[in-house]
Amino acid sequence: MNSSSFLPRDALQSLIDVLQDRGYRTIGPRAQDGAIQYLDIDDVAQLPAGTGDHQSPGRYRLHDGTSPRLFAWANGPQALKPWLFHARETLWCSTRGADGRLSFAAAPVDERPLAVIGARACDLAACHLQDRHFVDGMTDPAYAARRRGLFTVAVHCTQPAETCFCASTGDGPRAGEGFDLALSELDDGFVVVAGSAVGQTVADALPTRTASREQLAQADAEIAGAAARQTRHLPSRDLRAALFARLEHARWDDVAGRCLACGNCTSVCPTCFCHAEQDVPSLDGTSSEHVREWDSCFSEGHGYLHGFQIRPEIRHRFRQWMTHKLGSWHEQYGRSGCVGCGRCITWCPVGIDITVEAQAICGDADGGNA
Amino acid sequence: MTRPTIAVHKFSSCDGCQLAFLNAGEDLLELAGLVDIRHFLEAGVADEDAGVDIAFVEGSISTAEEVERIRRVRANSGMVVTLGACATAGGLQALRNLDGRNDAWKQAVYAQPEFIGTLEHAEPVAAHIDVDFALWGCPVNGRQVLAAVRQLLFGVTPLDPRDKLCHECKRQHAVCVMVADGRPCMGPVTRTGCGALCPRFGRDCYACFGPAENANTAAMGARLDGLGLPPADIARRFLFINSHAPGFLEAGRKHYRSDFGDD
Amino acid sequence: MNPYLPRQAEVVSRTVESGDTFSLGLRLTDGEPYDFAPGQFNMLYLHGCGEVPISVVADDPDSDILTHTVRAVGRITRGLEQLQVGDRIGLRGPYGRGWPMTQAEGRDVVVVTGGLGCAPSVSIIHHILGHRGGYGHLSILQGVKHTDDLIWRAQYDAWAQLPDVDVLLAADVAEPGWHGHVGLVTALFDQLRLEPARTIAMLCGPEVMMRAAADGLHAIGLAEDRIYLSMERNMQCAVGHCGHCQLGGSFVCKDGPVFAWPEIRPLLGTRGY
Amino acid sequence: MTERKVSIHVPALTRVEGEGSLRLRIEHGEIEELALTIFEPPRYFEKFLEGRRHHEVIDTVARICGICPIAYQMSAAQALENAFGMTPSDWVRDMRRVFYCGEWLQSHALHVHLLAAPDFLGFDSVVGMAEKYPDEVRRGLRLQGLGNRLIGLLGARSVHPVGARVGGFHRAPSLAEVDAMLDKLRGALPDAESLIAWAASLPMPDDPQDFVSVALRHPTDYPMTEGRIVADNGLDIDVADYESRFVEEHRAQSTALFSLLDGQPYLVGPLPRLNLNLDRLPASSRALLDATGVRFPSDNMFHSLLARTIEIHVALVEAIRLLEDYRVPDSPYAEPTVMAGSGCGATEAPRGLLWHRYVVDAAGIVRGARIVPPTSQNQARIEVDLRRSLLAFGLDHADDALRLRAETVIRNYDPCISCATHFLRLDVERR
Ligand SMILES: Cc1cc2nc3c(=O)[nH]c(=O)nc-3n(C[C@H](O)[C@H](O)[C@H](O)COP(=O)(O)OP(=O)(O)OC[C@H]3O[C@@H](n4cnc5c(N)ncnc54)[C@H](O)[C@@H]3O)c2cc1C
Ligand code: SF4
Ligand code: SF4
Ligand code: SF4
Repeated sequence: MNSSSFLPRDALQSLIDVLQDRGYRTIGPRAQDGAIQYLDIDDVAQLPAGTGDHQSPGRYRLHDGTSPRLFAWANGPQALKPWLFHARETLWCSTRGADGRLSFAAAPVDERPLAVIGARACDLAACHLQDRHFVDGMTDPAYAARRRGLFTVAVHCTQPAETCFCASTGDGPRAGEGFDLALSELDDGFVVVAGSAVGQTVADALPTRTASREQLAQADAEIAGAAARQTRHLPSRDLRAALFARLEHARWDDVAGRCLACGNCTSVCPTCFCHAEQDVPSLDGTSSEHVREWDSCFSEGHGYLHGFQIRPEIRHRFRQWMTHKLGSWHEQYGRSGCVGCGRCITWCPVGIDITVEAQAICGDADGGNA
Repeated sequence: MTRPTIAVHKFSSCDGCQLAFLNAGEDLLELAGLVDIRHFLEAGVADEDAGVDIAFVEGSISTAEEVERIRRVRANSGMVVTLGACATAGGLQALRNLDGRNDAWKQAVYAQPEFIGTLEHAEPVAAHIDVDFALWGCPVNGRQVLAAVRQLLFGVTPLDPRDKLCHECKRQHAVCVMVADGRPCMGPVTRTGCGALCPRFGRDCYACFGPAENANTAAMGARLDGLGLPPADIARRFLFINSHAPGFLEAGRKHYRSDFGDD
Repeated sequence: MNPYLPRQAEVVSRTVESGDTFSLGLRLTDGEPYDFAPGQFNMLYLHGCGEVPISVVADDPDSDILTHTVRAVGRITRGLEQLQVGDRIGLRGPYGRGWPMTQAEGRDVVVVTGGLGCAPSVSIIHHILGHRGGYGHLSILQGVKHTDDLIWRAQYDAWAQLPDVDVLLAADVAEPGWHGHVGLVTALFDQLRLEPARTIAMLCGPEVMMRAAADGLHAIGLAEDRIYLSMERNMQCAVGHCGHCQLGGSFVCKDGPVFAWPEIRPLLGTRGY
Repeated sequence: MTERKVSIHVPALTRVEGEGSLRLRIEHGEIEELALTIFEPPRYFEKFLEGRRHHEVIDTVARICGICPIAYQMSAAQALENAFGMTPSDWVRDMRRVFYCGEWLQSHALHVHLLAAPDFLGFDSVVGMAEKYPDEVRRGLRLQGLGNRLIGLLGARSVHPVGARVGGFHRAPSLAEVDAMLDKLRGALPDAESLIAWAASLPMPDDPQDFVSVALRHPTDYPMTEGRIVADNGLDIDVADYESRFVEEHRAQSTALFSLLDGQPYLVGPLPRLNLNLDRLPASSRALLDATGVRFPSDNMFHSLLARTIEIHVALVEAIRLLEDYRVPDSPYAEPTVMAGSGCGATEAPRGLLWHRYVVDAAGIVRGARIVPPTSQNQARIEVDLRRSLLAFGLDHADDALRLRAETVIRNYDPCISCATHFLRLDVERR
């Protein structure tokens, strides 16, 4: 499983073909509407050749380049989450007969297996966290079915954005585990490593040759370089004690003055799992779909009790988000809920930076154990 | 079983919100079977003073006659539901309320302004009577209207989504036009309801659904400033379709100089 | 198994308890077993409208009727209020960690409730009375804003007649003829007949009241970890997925709703949690 | 003959967009008073535009009318582009026509089925009509719904769509979306065809009258978004010259404004459009028209309804033709080069010619605006028609019959009162 092979660039189409032959719907990165998005792909020509990105707090721009590389960008607004944990989905349907009796039926799940090409280390780590939430313990049937059918082709990241800090959270830029195949992109092709038995069978079906020592060395060097180029980091991997000791820190008010409470950070975060449920009945009222959709701790409904709002002010909502993500997540899943993808920094319309805020609130914390 | 009775009343408006019913297609016929429509001029049913369970009101109140008529609607209706930005927040025509421009315009426009029977302000329905439920949007979203009708028929208060548009924008997988294109999108202070139409069409939201709950208009104004918008333009972002909605009016006034001049 | 799917239940009885409070007796129609522990709750589903978490007040040991006492406060609960006998709703559950009935065995039990907090705690009383030998002295303290809000008066009177049971009632505002205390329920602690060292307390009601009660009970000698509170948070899924009910690292729906005081003490009363 | 004194007041006209009322006083067989009153309060749109940037105009003017927002958006875009001296690309012009086809479909289908047809079949409203004519009503709702969807393709929603902008559109639909739309449009052709035959078979009053038809005329196409302004009295002018021949006038005893061509009432809308552009009909629409046996040009105002059904077919045929050649452009719009100037625009709203003029300064800020909607242009004509239609009908008919006839005449113009009430120069006299 660990032997490395090399897939020449002009043979990459074979990967899509093999996966499609095996019944997978193939998803990969495409530059659309000004961002790298994971969408259906059939042809390598649809991949964003030469496209790169500039990201900074509250700003994202794609740019064209001359490089032949297809994965020379840092992650876009979303990756795996929308494909597994759908933004909106019917859970079940209630039907009322003429006699007033109700019957309930679970919504059908599209079980067609999905192969995602180009997943990043941070996204795989996030996926692992969402598995803990939606599969371990009480199992969400739709998520679990899609997860079972998921085939991931990771591409180790060599082009971190200015907003990335996965090296500091320990989740990247090298995809360590949880993939079926992992690719390292070089100018002339890809070093291929299988990470699972199914991955190996796919790798075996590709027209690869043995990877050279130089190719392997260059691949490693590029990943290491990517880690070294990251400038952002969190003060510590475990900020639970530090954060909860500083619930009245003045910085919460400061950030609340800037925060729009628009929920973009939670929507793009690959680990955020909050969702709300509501009924969508037919006009005649005989049937009703019980639908869930992404929600956010920045929304009014999140902390609403009849006649009472647990988190009335933006300061409470931002604090809930950050103390959960970087703090109480440890209690729930044994680690922080942040995988360092930097999305919440880039896609915050006002550029609020979780690493800066964490530093401001916990910067003086002694390894987070203060 | 008697069917609930409804009425659709029109005040100062463009008629677009009533179309939520007339554009409903097959649902319109279905609705006609579920409720008893007592007054809806555009659909050909006229009984202005019919007593009804639910009255939908389109349009803002801008003449003395309308003030008197909306009071009658209140008296004749079990529930009053405002339909759209004009009825709920004054709508676009409430722009005339700003800085007494109504009088200036009346003078400029009419040869005999004393005969123009308009009030100084175009006001939301709730400025004159109690409103039981408000549907926002210019125009309202037809699906939302029918969903509200359905909940009322179930005997339950409709849902009142007040979250920021960004939540929905992300659910729709639209790429943020502010972050990726530098557009002055009002999504972060605008309530959901439309389905994030503008960002999905690659353009900035202009807040036709009115202010969201807990809208941080100060931070929004600062962001628009950061995008290079002059103060008058920032003011106009707030003072457009829902200029008289709480939050937007104050935010707009903060940036507003006079007469929207460029400065 | 789809954990979100409700089962059909039929409304078999409907009782008005007070102006805005009513009880629904529900019977599951699928004939499948249903077991719950005191303090657990169900998600009740009103067709086409939505779901709300409601505690199971009691199950009648002689029938398969599940009683839920609901205060009509908003969308769904006001909708539930309109249900009539024979109507159908959806029900799924039971959910959550209930009252520490095992830990309470052999001990004196004090139940302090405020407002409709009495509903989730009736099951404690039923359980103790049903296993009378297993528990010590039982003190029942209930506080309400106004005497009109007090439901189940006859029930309290009946309990008060039982041996080894004290019932103490308090109302902030009392109508003439009220024999209970006028003021906060916590003021009744001086009248408690209990052995602090062997007592366990179970609290349910508004958070401020529970905090005051926990402090008061601790002050008269109850150990912190013998004080239990039932928490309320927004719940959409009830199985720890939707994230709404989080209180720090706890999911109230599955780690609670009943917590030992020390588990939640650091955040209890912190605005925003 | 008639010695009775009749006073009919229809306080609120039903089945017209917006609210208006009709006052009719007949004494000794003579019409003593006849006034169509618009009591929609003025909404000052032109004033709202002053001081706004050019790109805000499109979203603003849509709000003049919820029934024909696209007409307002397209006339405004054209006028502003004109002021900036820019010509939109062929793609943009084609898509504007498609967009407009959606509005014609939607508005005409709404008017024919929900507003006008009940008159001819003896129903108060479409709800009653649906019981007896369910298939016809459903066909109408389908066509109307399709129009809304076609608008949505380019505008995201059908009322106050958000897709249009100066220089083009904010977004180009994908090929997949266009293909799906094409299927629906093609599938609707049989509906449109049977609709025309049905409309021709409706019992219509035979009521010839004299009127001047005014419409746009395009060198090759049935007029919609572009053309010169022509009339059957020989008028043939550039859109920019509109104000030299068309003058808005105020008359006593009315609160509304009358637009006159060389001092005379005139007619805009589907009937004049068809009368003046028979040779521009797509061949298949022309064949359907001929098959009805109704002779055009027609001087029967009631043939407006038939003309609308023909235009529904035209809209389908045109949208199909334009979308069959669809390609995704590099950019769906061109950024205008802002400069000081003034520009006019005119398009054929479902109800007729809609004319705009804007003055912008060097920063692209609107300094002046003038909008002449179709309803104000037809105002004078409606009163003339009412007077003579009622006389022709016979004033000795019962009140209810007179009222119904009067309402039918008015509804036949499909007046859009919301549009008409942003009038700016309005002199009011009361006695
Ligand atoms: C574990 C638990 C047990 C409960 N037991 C009872 C009981 O026995 N009797 C009783 O009357 N009430 C009980 N409640 C409170 C009851 O769930 C709320 O009153 C109810 O959800 C309000 O819903 P609504 O739609 O009527 O109100 P609205 O104010 O219209 O609320 C709208 C939505 O907000 C959410 N929401 C609002 N208030 C609450 C709340 N307090 N808790 C959770 N979600 C909320 C719900 O999703 C609800 O659908 C319990 C709550 C919890 C968490
Ligand atoms: S908190 Fe921010 S950086 Fe961390 S995983 Fe979520 S989106 Fe990425
Ligand atoms: S495009 Fe607008 S609505 Fe969407 S996320 Fe960005 S700021 Fe929010
Ligand atoms: S995105 Fe904004 S402006 Fe556009 S339709 Fe929605 S609320 Fe209205």
